[in-house]
Amino acid sequence: MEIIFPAVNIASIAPQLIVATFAILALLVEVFSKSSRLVFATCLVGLFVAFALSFMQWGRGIPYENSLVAVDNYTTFFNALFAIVAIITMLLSLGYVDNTGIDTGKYYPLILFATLGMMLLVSSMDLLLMFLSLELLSISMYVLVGSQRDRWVSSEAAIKYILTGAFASGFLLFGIALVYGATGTISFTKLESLLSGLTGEGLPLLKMGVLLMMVGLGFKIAMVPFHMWAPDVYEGAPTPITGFLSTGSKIAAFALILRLFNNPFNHLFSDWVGILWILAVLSMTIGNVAALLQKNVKRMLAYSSIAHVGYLLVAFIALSTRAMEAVVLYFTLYAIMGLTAFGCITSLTSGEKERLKQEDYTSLGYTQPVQAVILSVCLLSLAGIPLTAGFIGKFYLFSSAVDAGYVGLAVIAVLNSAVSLYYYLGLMLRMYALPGRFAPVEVPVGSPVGKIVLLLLGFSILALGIYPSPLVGVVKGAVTALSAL
Amino acid sequence: MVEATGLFNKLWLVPAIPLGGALFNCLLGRRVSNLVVSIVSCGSIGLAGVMSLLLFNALLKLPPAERHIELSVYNWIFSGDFRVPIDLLLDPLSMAMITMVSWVSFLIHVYSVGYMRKDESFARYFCYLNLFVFFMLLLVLAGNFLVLYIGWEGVGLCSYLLISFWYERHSAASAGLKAFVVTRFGDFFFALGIMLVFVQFKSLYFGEVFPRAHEVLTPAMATWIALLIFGGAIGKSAQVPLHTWLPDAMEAPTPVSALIHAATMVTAGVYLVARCYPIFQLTPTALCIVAIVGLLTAFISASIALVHNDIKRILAYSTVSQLGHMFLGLGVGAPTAAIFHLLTHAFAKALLFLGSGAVIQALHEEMDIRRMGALKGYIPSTCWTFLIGALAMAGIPGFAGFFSKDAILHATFVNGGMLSWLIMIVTASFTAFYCFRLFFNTFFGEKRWDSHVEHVEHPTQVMTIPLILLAGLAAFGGYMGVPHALGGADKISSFLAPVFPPAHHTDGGSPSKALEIILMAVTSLVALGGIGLAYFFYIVPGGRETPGRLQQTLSGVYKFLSNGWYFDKVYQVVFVEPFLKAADFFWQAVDNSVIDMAVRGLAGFILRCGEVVPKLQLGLVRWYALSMVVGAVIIGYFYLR
Amino acid sequence: MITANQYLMVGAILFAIGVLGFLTRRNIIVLLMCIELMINGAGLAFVSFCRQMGSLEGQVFVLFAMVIAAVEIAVGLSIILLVFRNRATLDADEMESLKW
Amino acid sequence: MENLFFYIAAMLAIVSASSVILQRKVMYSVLSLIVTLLSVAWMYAMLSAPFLAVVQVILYAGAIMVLFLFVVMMLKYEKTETFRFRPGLLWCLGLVAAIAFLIEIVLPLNMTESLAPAATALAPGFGSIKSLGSILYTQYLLPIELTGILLLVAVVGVALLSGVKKE
Repeated sequence: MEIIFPAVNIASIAPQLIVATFAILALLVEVFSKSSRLVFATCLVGLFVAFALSFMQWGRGIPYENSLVAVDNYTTFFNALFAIVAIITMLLSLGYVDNTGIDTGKYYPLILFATLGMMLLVSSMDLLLMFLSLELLSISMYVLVGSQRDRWVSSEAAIKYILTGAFASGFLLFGIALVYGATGTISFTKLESLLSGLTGEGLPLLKMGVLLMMVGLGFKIAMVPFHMWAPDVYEGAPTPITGFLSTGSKIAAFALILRLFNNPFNHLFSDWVGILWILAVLSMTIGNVAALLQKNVKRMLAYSSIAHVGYLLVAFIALSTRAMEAVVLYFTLYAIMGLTAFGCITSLTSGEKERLKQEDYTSLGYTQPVQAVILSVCLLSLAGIPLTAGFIGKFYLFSSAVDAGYVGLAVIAVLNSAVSLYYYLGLMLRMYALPGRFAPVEVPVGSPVGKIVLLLLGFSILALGIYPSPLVGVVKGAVTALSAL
Repeated sequence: MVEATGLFNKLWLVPAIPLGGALFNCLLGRRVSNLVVSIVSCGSIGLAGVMSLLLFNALLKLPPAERHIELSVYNWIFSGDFRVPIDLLLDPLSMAMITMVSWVSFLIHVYSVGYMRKDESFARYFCYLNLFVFFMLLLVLAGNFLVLYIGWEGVGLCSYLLISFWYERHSAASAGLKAFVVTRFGDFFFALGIMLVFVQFKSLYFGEVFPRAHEVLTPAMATWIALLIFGGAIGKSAQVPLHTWLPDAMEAPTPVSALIHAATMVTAGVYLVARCYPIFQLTPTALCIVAIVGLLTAFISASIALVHNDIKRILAYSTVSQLGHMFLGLGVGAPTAAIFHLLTHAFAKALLFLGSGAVIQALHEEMDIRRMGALKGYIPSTCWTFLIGALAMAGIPGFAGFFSKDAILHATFVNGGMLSWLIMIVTASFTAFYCFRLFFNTFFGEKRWDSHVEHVEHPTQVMTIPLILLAGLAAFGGYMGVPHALGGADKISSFLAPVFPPAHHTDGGSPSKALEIILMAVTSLVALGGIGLAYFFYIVPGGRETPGRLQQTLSGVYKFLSNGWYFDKVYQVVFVEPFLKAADFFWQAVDNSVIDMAVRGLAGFILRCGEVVPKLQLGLVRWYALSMVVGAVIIGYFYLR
Repeated sequence: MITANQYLMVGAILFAIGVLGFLTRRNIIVLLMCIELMINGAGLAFVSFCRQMGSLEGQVFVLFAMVIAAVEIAVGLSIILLVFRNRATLDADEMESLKW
Repeated sequence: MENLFFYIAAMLAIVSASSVILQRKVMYSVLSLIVTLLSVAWMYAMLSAPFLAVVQVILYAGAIMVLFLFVVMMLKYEKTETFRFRPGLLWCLGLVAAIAFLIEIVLPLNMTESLAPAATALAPGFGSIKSLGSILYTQYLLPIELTGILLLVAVVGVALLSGVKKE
């Protein structure tokens, strides 16, 4: 028997390959050089090259008949997005990791591995590759969450994350098994062609499989009722990793869900509408309500990120092209907002002392003006105040839901946004509360690189709130690839 | 409609450059020296000004019918078929406005460099000021109602920020708040008007609303929309009865008063009505109301200005009065005259305010004209430029204000009737009188300064040069609109004519040259009479006692005027106190029972949930796993059913 | 005759036992082992489907699932060691400083 | 005969799996798990997956369980055993939920409803090293490479977590 090796088109997965190569290269650098700066530089270069490559790939989709990897605008868009998210995470980590007992030589390569997992997750066209890249992402994240070895909360977050995460991926695996059993294939394209002919009640086996897969993926995006791990893990993880987790990891899994329900499982979606309707309401409400009185800022933002999943689901339910555009646009905007919010907390760390409590933020506007201003912009944006990116994002989300006839859901979402104002503006007002008789004098904290990155992020929140059209155009291009399959 | 080409494609630069300046000053202003801040802020406005001149030149080369350029900069939101584009519109009206706004702003910026040189918050000041210019340019260049509204609210915000710029002063903070609340009251109507426009036209785009206005709108609907829009204009342009905020707004630094509360922002209301003129033309009722409000405002505030002693408040009331003139012009069907007056008034009033700023600084923050005098010898350049401003304001033939005011008065006589013309003649005499009362009291007579003024501070070069340039504009700016009756070409009218369809207004060709010349002569004589009276009262030796005696004999009138016709008092009695009482009553009676239970109950319930819900996070792994499994089971039950 | 369906049932039961153990036990090492049970249940399901349909993809999947299991266990056990070093406990119920 | 083998293997698997979660001592759980894994390997063999069965024994029952045993023995023995069985509310809820879940997943399990046609006869060499290898290294080349990276991540991760540092 002769084995014919497949013709591998290296160029098609160039960004992913570059990320993997540079991660391994960085590990080698770590072994042979003592400088963790060099490791950092290697990783950064790799991400920039990957970003540039995905930039060049834009608009040059490769048709995929039997390929495991989709190379289309959707993938390319997310490759670029994840590269940027990873770059920002790394730059924000600078200074923070050195003070908090993290082994930087392995920390940065692991960020790259997690990024690789995200990229492959969004580009996978096969349940096997999907499962493997999800695991690559998750396992890198487990380690990163626990990377502050000397802090108990970090270890506790890591053990909670890996236990619940592995539990969830068990569900995912069993779900995949049932889907495979019901259809006899694990390829998205074949699944789609098989399922498009499906009529009537549908197969219980298949439905069960999709349900269990949604448990596993719902865990990843922290959707109610699979959200419970999120506040604990977000609180315990090193702050830059919290940002990474709440943006990159969540977006990757959600982007995959988008692809799943647009292509292979499109015909099963009608059964999910009612369920997702309720889950969206629950996610928004539980997230926002639980955030109301949080004393810990990281935990508050964690709950708010659960609420944001709810907002995303509001549009996702519509599953129209317009809704997909809205969701992908919101991914991008939420990535910026999440990174900014957690980046500000990172940047406010002095030595080992982190500002986690609400009290630590009293009158911050007078002692640490730069971070306070950026955090305020970010909070306004998260709350969806006009002229910020968050408003544009929410406008698109809710209007596409209304457009598809889910007026009630959109109303609930708007009411939830109103509730969320309480805690976002509460924190903001706290930062600008007048200091007491003796204004505290503080040395400005935060690494200069981090501050510059934060300034850029804050600026882009405003810029995208005023002039979102270019981004919207790009997002439209990305989503066409999704529906063209 | 002409698509933007060539230079017109760069139209967006006009507002964008000041925005860039504002961003620079906001982000880096505190890091760099004041010199850099001044160069950036003045330079950005100057560039915008140059840009507007280039555009002006390009626009003049087009045939008049094609002077209507639209530029859709980008779509702010486009989701499905819902679009919110950022449209700009350049036509003679907005052209005239941006040229005036950018250049007057430029001069005031330059002046501010000198005026604010010692202030700690130099960069903050210029950041606000540049931002204001951005919003103002956006407002006048807007091509749809939404952009206009953004600019409208933006200038309001900047005005509020600048009024309470010295926020340590209680009066400044409360004046800012008053301006904010009162103008917001007007804005509420404006927003309603915009919504009504959207409901009627399914569009906010000027190019779709105005040409179709006479088809779509019934007269009643046109009246409603026009009145709602005019409500916004009343608030912003400080017309009776919402004029009370403007005198208080004088807490702002004087250049701000010159820029925002005299030359530009307060004229936005006039601009708005002029912009929406196609709608107003459909409804004689609304035009009549505009005219009446304008007439009343012009008269009432001119009368108040007669007796005030605070130099800036006199000018503020004068501004309100002149804005009234403009609305009267709009109301009696002479929009070009109104816009003409808007321009000449901007020059003259900016000049007067800047001059008063120099006076105030010279005497170390002294604002009471009773404690001034004899400054001619100390700050002569200010004195002579102030004189030109006062002459222009009083409407002395040859100066800018004369031509524009005359155009309005003429239209009033023709369309508004004898009575209103007579009122305006009286107002003209008031105007001339208070301008020169101010002038003579400030610069002539004997020294009446406070003892603490040891030396008079001289304005620096950067302050004087804008004064001189503005004086030039105030003196000669009127020649762009010399009426046909005097053998002029009335260029401004023919320039603005494409914006206002000629069929409905009458200020172009006059029925009789002789009548126009007679009217002019009457106005001029009345103005000269006012000046003469002021001269007699304040310069002629012994005349000084006359005002005092008058004050005693007419003490009722005097009190009535100096209290500003009791507007604030009436508001206090009619609105504020009953409101507070009612609120008190409701607090006692209703709040405890119904509303309390509803509002606080709901809010309290949500907050209680905020306590309970997170308690569901037990922190236990198996609890989290349990919630997943239970979730899966419940979802599965409904899904597989 | 034993059909592949019955193997599938065994797989499902193994999976459910894993879930049950995960929900009721407190020792974190046992929790990891419960996850192993779940993965094996899924593996059995895969292989029985393969047998039924005569396709190999399921077997390939199981092979990869084993690798994943190995990796998860390796990382999981090292996190357990980390936890044990910090708190000297393996009781999942004692890891509740992060809550509410 | 095959029936008997199946029943023995199934019984063994279920009983030992129950033992995993019922044993109080972790060591016994580990040993029970090994039995489960071996009986699963047995079933793999009966399901025409000989290669998988071998890998299951070598990789799973061999390598992974040794890792477990190693960790269990490394940690102080009494520390791993001290907490007593306390069936609380959560425990009962867990039991109910797991049983409900079992019922829910078992009910729809019916292969005959599959969209894929049942194979009449298996190809010769089905499930052998050769057949698996030829599909692994052609169609699933990328996942194989990814597996390498996954193992690398595991190594790096363990090194990061256990504090292996350069001197």
